[in-house]
Amino acid sequence: MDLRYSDSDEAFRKELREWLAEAVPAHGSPPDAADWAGRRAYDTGWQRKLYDAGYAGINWPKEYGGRDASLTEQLVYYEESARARAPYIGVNFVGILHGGPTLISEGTDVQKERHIGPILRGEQVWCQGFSEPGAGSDLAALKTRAERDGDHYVLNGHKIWTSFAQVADYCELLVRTDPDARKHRGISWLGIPMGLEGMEIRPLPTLTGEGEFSEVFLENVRVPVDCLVGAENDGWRVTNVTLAFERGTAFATDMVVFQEVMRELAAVAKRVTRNGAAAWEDRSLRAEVGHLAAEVEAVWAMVKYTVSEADRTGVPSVSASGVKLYFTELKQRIGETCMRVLGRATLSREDVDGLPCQSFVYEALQSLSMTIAAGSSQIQRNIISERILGLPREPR
Amino acid sequence: MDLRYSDSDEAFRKELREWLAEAVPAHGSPPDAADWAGRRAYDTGWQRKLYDAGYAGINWPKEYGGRDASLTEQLVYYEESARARAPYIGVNFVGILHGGPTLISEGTDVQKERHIGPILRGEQVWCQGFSEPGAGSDLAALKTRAERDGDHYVLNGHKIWTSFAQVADYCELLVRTDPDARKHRGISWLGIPMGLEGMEIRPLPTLTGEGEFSEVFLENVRVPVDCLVGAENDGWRVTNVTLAFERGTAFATDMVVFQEVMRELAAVAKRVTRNGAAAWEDRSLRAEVGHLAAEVEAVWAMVKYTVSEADRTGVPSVSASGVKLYFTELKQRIGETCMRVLGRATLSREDVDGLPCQSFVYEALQSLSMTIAAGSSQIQRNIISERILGLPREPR
Amino acid sequence: MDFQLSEDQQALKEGVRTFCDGRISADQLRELEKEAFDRDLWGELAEMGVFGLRLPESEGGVGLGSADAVVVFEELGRCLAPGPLVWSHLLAGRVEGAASGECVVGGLDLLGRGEDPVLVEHLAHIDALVVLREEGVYKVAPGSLEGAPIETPLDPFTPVHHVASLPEGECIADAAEAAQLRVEGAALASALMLGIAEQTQEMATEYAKGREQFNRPIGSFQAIKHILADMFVRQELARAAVYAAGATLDDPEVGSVRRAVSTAKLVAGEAAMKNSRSCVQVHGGMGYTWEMPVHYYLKRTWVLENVFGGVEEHALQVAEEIGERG
Amino acid sequence: MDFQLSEDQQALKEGVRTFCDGRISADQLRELEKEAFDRDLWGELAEMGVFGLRLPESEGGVGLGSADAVVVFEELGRCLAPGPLVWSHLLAGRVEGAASGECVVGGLDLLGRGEDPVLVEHLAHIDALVVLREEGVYKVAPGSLEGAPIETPLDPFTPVHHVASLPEGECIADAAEAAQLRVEGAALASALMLGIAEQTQEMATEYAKGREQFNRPIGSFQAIKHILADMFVRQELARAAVYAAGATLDDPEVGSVRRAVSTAKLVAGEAAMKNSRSCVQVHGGMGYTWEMPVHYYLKRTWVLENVFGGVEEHALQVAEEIGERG
Repeated sequence: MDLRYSDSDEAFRKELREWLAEAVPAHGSPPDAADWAGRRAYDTGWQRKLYDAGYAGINWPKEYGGRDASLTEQLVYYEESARARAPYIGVNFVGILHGGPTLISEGTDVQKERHIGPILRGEQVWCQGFSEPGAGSDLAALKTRAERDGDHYVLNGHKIWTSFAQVADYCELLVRTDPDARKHRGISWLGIPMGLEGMEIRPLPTLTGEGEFSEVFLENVRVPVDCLVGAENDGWRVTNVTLAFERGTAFATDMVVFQEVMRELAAVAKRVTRNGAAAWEDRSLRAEVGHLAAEVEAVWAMVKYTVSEADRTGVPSVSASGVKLYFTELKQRIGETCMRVLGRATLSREDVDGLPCQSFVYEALQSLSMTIAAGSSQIQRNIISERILGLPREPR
Repeated sequence: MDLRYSDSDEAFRKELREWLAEAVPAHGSPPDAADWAGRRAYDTGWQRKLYDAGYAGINWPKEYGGRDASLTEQLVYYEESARARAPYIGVNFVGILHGGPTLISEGTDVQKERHIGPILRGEQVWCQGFSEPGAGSDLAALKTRAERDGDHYVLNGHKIWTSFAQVADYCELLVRTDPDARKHRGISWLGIPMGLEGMEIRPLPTLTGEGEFSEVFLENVRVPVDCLVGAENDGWRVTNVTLAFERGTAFATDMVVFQEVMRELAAVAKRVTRNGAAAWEDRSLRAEVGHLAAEVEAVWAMVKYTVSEADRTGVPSVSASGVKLYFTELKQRIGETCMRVLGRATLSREDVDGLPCQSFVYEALQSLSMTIAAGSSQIQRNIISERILGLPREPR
Repeated sequence: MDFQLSEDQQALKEGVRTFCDGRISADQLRELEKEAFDRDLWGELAEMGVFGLRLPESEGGVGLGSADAVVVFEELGRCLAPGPLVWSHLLAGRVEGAASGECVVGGLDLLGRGEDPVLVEHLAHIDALVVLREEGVYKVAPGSLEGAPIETPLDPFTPVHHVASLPEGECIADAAEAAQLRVEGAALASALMLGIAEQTQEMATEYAKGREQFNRPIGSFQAIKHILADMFVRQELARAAVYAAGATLDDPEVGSVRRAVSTAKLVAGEAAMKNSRSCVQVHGGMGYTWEMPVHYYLKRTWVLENVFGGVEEHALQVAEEIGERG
Repeated sequence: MDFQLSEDQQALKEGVRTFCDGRISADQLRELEKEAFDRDLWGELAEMGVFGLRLPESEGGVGLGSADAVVVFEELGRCLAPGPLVWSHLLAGRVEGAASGECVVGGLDLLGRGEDPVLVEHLAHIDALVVLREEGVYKVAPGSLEGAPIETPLDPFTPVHHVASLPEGECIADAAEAAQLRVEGAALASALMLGIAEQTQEMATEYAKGREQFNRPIGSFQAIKHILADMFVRQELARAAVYAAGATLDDPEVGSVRRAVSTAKLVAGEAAMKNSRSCVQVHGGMGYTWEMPVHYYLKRTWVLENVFGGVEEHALQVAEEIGERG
């Protein structure tokens, strides 16, 4: 039981930290949230720099141009990126963390040739077409149809929660290829180009006011059969293989950021006045912030525990669901505390008098999605109780 | 919308308060918890005094010797009794609040003659034989058999959570008279004498260390058929009629007591030292106690709201489940705060240095039963969501 | 004691509900998002008596009490009626034209506040601004304020200006009245939050009945059922506390006004906050969209939690009374 | 970084577990209820190295570290091993005979305490009493204390005396060592609570699989499932925090020792408290009996929450570090 990073991990950290110290300021400030072209350029530009420096595809196998970093090196990478406030993965998210790994594992040589390199170099942006209005928690209930017509599939359906659809070149799309099979059995995984005839993108603003999600409507969209990744009707398995790539590191960046948020919260509490003194003078508030900070620290320890386990066994730890469940609810509690400390200043979503209203309110609002997306808290509890604790399934 | 008690309610309050001011001190201190004969004498003696003064069976119809008080008068009764620290209903609980009302509603003239007066005068003590080891939340799954043999039933089974069995004269017993009927349909309600051959009482100490509950084992116990109350196999309905008697006042005494507990907690917090000053000097603790006190106040308002509704409509308010659910969990939270304020003194269950360890620790422990007994919190949430909100039942 | 709505109160409540359903529906609200204020609607609310509700009939008001007012504000909270409702109601009779709706009165509560940035709500829409200070109630001409509008307020229906300098204004009532207005304001804000708690519970329940996943309405899953049951209980608790605050304001002999009002603010605030959060969760992804009005409720709750005293202040208020008698 | 048990640690853990299963089972524990101490058992624990675990082999100890100690105490917590385990372990090497079990060492932590009544645990069973004061570590002869036994202690296995007068005793270590012992004590108490969190989770899960109501195992109801899932997550979180505290004590360069230990005490305390409460609830009526050992866990948790710093103190400790860097 050893929390000390190895010499080689520390060497990697040093080298990365030095590179980030120059590269991050040189990359400039991110463009306005509504400037989609600018955002694509900014995010993919950073991806290209990572690539040139040898930090792209941190968890991808070397043979595909990735770094194939150990899980501890990945943690170091996330720590240092967060500390240096490096640009987020942004529009590269689906390609680097999901579509790319899926193609590496399941794609044909032609498919790999077409996508892997471009994704890694920031030349090809992907989006995700999984959820549907009627298929959220119950993803396998998806209804978007792909009917074979010669060497094409004809697509009809309606996808939702597609992020970065506006700027994506390709979409990983789950479709139903066998409507008669049991629901998990008739699904296929396609990697299709965007901008095809019959495809309509409609923005879906969230309660934060942001517009990075869209709905995608497909009406008789024709795609060549060679978009199929893996076998036809084997899409459910294909979807799940990529999950192993992350092996518990999914929230690493976020947690490092939140260690920083706790310090910022303390700093704000020292500045705002309550009852004639700095809010931070109040023991109760300090205790509350300290308790939350301890939970962030503990969940970060849990990530390390999980990662060490995955490093040993090569499979993701069962605790990953627990990390997700705990951390997302913790973020909401932290958001509430941040709102309360700012008090009436939160009526503004722009910084006033130097108080971080913009980021605190945004985090509090954004955290609402965390217990819903990627498996709601309720679904996580089902998974933990049934798959880990072995409790009987409910009668259906 | 009027919270003011009527003149006649206030007149009743005045008269009762005066009576209690003399009667309570005159009744002396309660005996030791382990002294069962003493407890019976103390509790039934108090019941007799209530009877003589015209305060027995506060919610019973006049024709049966009760006071038939309005629901607001009942609230006044509970308020004043709690304020005067009058003896609890104790061993009379089942007879006065459950068995008696059931017999009034469903008993034959002979049964009424045999039980009603004696219960009211504190001459007859009842206990409850409902729960079984395999029938808790799912009470209707009870298995204790009553087989007809001439003009007797022969009883075999095992009851649990029977309070005051040691000192009871009679037991309200739920038995299965038709094992072939669907589970709610084959149950009968009997009022049987205690101390019969084949009946064994085994104490069941609780985690508070108290022994007021027992298990009752029945082996070929013969009781005359005239113990049957209501029709054979109609016991489930018979069981439920008595619930209407309380119409939302079940926790009234407890809530008045807890308003007092909050004041006592504040007093204790003024006495104990934390961080070099009285604990009460700490804003955070004061805010916590104030918040809990506000919740006690609110739930007391909810009782009044519920009682007013029942007064108008004559049926219990749907909110009674809500009162139960909220108040029992609130009691646990208050218990936790009391434990924390006492700190290390809670290692003792006897008062030390004048701190109320005995009562605070007892309340904290006892509160654990509140979310389990009489319909667990989980069952209450099912009731609220299905019966009030109309949500669909789960598939079975 | 009859702690239920009287027939008149029932009729009043239904009247306001009917008006709101027809005039401030979710769709109509969405259209107001840009402007956050509708002068015509304001006039109609005035005509219905929302502002002059507690003003004696002799002064052109409706002559009702606080118990009636909380019922009206419960309904206004339910539909998220926009504008400085509480302030205009509080100042009816004290500021000319407030009751009739001709003068839209906004307010700023500086009592018990630290040195937070001064954010004034609805500054662009009000004709008079009232400031509660330790010394009394002050009336300030909105035009005399130097302030910059905040482009993205937290609540789309509660625009705010960041004010750099606030003139003292004209004293229109003394310190005791300032304190009393604040207590009444807290009670009315609680009533608005009660409405939010109820509406979010009902929206979530309806959604859970209709939305199917895994071939069942999600409302048939215990996990969802129990969330909804807790929402229901919080709403019932909040209603009892808010009505008790109203009744106690009308008849202070039945209890401590400050304690009843602080209890209402705490309990209704918690109900609104937790219910609107739960409402998002039960709606799943749809609850996270801008299009579904769920988020409006949470945002409004945050606004209401920050007027007329926050959680800690009211909890300490109750503690003070408990401690005195301890 | 390899934040998993080494093979040696795994073997150590299993060894302790096997011992506890055979020697401190629920039935055996119940028999100890009257006396709350078993000198033979103490000797066996000593022989297994529980007390001398971190003492160098040259001094007759096992020569292991804090990371190993938390694993051992996790298992001791699981089975509610009675006696002043933490104190005797902490004082091994400082008090003659502590490591070998010949001298049973109890303790009293007066650091950061108010003027609470002085309650000394296990006074009748200990051969030496150690007191942590601001000025240092003091050794007191248990017989020199004037105190009355409490007939009904909170935890049946933690008898206490109420002490009226506490002699100063002999100073055996300085203030810095007193502070260090307290930090180590907090880590070990956390480990005991981790064991409680795990054991209560497992007991509740087993019960939920076997107990049927409404013709189904109660563990098939989502309401119960989700309680158990939360218990599991709290246990996992607590384990990570407690192991991190152990590893950080061994190698302070990997992080702040105080912060890691305070985090462990907070998180493991919450896990033990909530899990033992949930364990009662899942067991229903049976959980409320004395006979089922469920209540022992909650009661022990209350005891452990009140040694080596409570929730507020540790939360403030973490806040202090956060604030410094803020």
